[in-house]
Amino acid sequence: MRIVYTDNNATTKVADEVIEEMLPYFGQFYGNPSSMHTFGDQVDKKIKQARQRVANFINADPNEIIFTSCGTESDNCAIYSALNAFPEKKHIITSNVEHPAINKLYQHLQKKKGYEVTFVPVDKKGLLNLDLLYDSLSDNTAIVSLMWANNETGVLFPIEDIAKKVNKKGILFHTDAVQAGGKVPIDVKQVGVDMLSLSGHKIHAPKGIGVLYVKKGVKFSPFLIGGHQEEGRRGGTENTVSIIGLGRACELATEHLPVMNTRVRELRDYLQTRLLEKIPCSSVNGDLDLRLPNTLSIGFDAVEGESILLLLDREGICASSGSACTSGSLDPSHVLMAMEVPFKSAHGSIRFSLSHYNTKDEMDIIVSALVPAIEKLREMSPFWKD
Amino acid sequence: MRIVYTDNNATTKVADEVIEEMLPYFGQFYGNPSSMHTFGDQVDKKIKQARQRVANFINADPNEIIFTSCGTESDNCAIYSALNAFPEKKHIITSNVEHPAINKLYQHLQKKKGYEVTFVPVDKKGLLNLDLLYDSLSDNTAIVSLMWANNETGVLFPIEDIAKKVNKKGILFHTDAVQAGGKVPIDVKQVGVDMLSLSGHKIHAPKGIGVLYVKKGVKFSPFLIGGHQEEGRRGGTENTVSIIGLGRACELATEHLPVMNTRVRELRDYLQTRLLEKIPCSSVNGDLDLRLPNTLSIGFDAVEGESILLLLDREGICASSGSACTSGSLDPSHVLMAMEVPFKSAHGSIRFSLSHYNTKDEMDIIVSALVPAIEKLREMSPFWKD
Amino acid sequence: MWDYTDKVKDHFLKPRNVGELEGANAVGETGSLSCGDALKLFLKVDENEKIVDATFMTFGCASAVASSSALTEIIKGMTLDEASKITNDDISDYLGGLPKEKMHCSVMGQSALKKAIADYRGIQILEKPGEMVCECFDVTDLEIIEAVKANSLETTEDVTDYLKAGGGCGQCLERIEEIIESVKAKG
Amino acid sequence: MWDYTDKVKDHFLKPRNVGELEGANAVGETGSLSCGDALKLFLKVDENEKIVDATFMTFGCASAVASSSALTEIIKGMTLDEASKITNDDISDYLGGLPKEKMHCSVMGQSALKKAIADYRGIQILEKPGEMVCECFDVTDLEIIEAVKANSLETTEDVTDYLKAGGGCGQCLERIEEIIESVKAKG
Ligand SMILES: Cc1ncc(COP(=O)(O)O)c(C=O)c1O
Ligand SMILES: Cc1ncc(COP(=O)(O)O)c(C=O)c1O
Ligand code: FES
Ligand code: FES
Repeated sequence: MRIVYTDNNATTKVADEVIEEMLPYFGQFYGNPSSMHTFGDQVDKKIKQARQRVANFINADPNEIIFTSCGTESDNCAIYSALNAFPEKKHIITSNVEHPAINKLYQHLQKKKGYEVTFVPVDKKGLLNLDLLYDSLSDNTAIVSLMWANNETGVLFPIEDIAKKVNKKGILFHTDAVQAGGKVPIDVKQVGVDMLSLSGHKIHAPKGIGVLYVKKGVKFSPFLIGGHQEEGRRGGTENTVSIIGLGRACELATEHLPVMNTRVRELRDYLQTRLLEKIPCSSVNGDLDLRLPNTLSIGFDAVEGESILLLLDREGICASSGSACTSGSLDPSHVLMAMEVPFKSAHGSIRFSLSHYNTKDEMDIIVSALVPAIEKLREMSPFWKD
Repeated sequence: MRIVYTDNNATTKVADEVIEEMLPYFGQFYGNPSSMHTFGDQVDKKIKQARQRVANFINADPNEIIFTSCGTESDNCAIYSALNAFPEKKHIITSNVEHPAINKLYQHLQKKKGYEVTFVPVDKKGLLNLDLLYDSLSDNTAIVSLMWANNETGVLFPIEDIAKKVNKKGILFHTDAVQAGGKVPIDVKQVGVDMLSLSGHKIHAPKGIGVLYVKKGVKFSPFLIGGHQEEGRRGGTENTVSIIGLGRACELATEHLPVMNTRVRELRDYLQTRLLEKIPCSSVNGDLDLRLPNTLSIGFDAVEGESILLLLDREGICASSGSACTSGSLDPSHVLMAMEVPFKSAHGSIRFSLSHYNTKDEMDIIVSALVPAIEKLREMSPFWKD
Repeated sequence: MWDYTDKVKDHFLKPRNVGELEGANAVGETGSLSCGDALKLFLKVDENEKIVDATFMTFGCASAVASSSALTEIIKGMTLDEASKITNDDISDYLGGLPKEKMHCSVMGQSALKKAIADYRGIQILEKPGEMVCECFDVTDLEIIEAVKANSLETTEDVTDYLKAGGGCGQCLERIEEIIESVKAKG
Repeated sequence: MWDYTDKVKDHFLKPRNVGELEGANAVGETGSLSCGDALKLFLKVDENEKIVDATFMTFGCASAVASSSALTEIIKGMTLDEASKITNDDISDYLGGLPKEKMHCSVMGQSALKKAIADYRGIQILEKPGEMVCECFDVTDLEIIEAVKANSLETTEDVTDYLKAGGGCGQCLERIEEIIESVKAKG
């Protein structure tokens, strides 16, 4: 069956160019980059190249790039590093719509480690309450962590403005840019964040590789303790193949950025317009403008997300409801709840997230499949006629 | 140039069979295993298969297997989990010849977190002082972590006996089996350890994938906090491709285990005999019997390791001095120092570590290259004539 | 993703007996919009207390739909006495099993049926007191506290053995552990 | 692995002036077996204090051998006064640069030369007091403490700017930071 893949915020296809770049490093150039022989050294050189490519992608210096095993590790590492840098500070700040890699970690720190946590709320459009954020900054604040783009709705936070204000108070600022990478331009020098997380598998590199950018001069303490890899900032033999792949993926992401903002955005807008037109009682979640160009979160009243997804699945269409991480839970996504999306449409919210591989044709397939699916489910819903 | 790769304790070639198994999961079946669509679900099924294969490899149950990003993460995770399980216990035990993933972590816990640490010493053959180990067990001990096989010398610790004694006192026992995997049989049910670490890239899977085995019933707390992956025991999107590769590598490792103990052991012994014969004032580090079949650590008086390695490198021979992790340091490996190997031969110690890909022919190439190299260096050494 | 049996898939894609039932003389409702799962069961019961027709309307996931559909098929033709013995396991068995994360869907079916029967007989069912802890098996905190005290239960596994609670999706295990510990703390 | 220049590789693989020098009238030794690096420098100095021949014996890594070899080439033909001005940078420059982790090898050359000259002139060189902190640049804890106090240095970067210490392999940075903090603590 033809697959229509519109779940790119969950994960992406590894690009052919990336596979090609990686392949020789499995069975042919498999040396350990730390080794005292040319065979390992050539891998080390290739990793240096990859580090430079990743640095270029976000306008950082290569030695500001630490390779990690995923976005989650980057996020965890950033927060723990900040807490170690300021052991006397016991207050930390984030939003109430973060990915579990930050949200669950903050909850853990609150419940088990005695930290005072401010979860800054968002409004109905998913935009951050900046007044509350700035009011909560204090001398006791160790770190502020806010996502650049929301994985479920695509809503963007004004990271550059926030970074300036937070830095002015001498407080560390981290941003989870896992969903922003490859979709909006990132320039760390301009934005001035202290730390920034990326994940490879959201930008057509493999799963299981991440990046933590740490600004020069920001005190850092390692999360994984072991060998001297990553200049002593992360123990563990380097994931050479994936690092090399990520380097190439970053180059490609830069190339494709204009396409994201034009063709992909048009596709998303086309899909959005058609669905709103054809399906009554449907509504877009999140601000329409301050939003990633590839993401559409749309709620359908009186029906439930899993059922919709399974009907789409039968037509080969891949999408998601809430984040790919919510499993077994009956609660609708914490992001939509934070935005006070009514239960009626929150439960029936579907996220379509596109990439440059998508076509208009595919958008039409989605519309044709979704219209009867929603109809069918509404027919059996006790809440539809109300 | 022909490469003679005898640095398999540093890292290994990814087996062709493993590459073949992995390849379709980059660009073809790239779905997220957590997704609500068949496209992601087929990856989930493949990961289940891999988990079963890894479990079979060490005779565990699949739900006792947690995939991590490397051996170092497995080690760190095991120790932190134990400390979280017993927050009131402030004493931890290990040996003085562990890999930095344990050694540096214990030092960190000692220096920065107020833990009392017992580093149980080894004797001149690298064998653990069991009396001192057992004497140091106390009600205050949170965890004992001891490596199954030493990465530099290949010396084996009697893990089964130790696990029994430690368990009898109700103390958690972790073993770093990163170097044991694929070289000696591992049966967790028989050995009875609570936690055990493995790393993929030592057994012909890619770098950047590890395993932490956690015995059913052992209280566990996650190290990486985030999504619900690995049944809530490790956040972060699964490194699908490498997990799938690791599953296959575990099958292959089981197949090759007999070869390790026969042909590979014979090659190692042949190399050892020839070198001792041809090069005066050379000596093997570590117990000759209680040793991995693939490892030879051999010291040459009055010469320095890096110089030897570079001369070997010119002949395409890959080996290592100390661990691949010691970089920039003038100190000889902490393992050889702990064994009280005299400086005279410690600095000139080289580790050859074989795999089933090696041939007798290659052993002869090593001997022919090493004999004149040592001679040349000794001629210019101020310590040779003494 | 869930491993749904072919039976579950079939009942989800082609649900039997969907819609309001004209002339229904017994209705049972359970769940709510906020829960993400809701079922409205309609029965037509004849003078011999035999269920001559049954339909449903469901809001929820695939297994909620399939469980509802299965339930109506199972009970059609039964007397109310027979139907009142139907348990969630019967529904799950009929479908060839449900993923453990989805056991609560069959519980929902059982609960709607109980309410419909009570509705017919004019009995009022009291809401269980306490706070819901295990949605999968419909167990409240008060029930858990009682069981823990009465049987000196020590672990979440003990609680699951006694009450089923926690034996489904596992979402409630942390809460169960908290309850055990608070009971222990109070001695 | 180190990025050695072709010059370093060449001097490692084909070292010039290896061996004991017959008739040497000045010898300088530095390093030791335990250090992992040691150099013995032999000079033949004529009546005009001109170095007419120089050889070395080295135990150590490739850059130690190359630095020694380079040193002998540099100083042959120099007067002792000229030679005494040779610094580790001159050795490193001659080789087209050394990896920062290996700067200490050139320092070792400079130090052996100083000792050989002192040997010829019959001067005794006192061991520097204190404990070695930075092997790369031969800096002791006492020197660092003094610099930190005198100039109110705050960070390891400050120390590196003043004393070079820490600007090589970086192994000593942690120790330098400890020293700064202990000075600060004592006020
Ligand atoms: C004994 C031992 N433990 C742990 C590790 C760490 O494994 P990794 O490099 O996968 O983090 C290694 C190898 O590097 C090792 O030899
Ligand atoms: C915003 C955000 N942060 C963090 C992550 C975690 O990244 P990873 O899955 O690589 O750990 C994700 C995606 O899963 C994400 O969308
Ligand atoms: S809520 Fe699912 S097992 Fe209790
Ligand atoms: S010891 Fe290398 S820079 Fe100080």
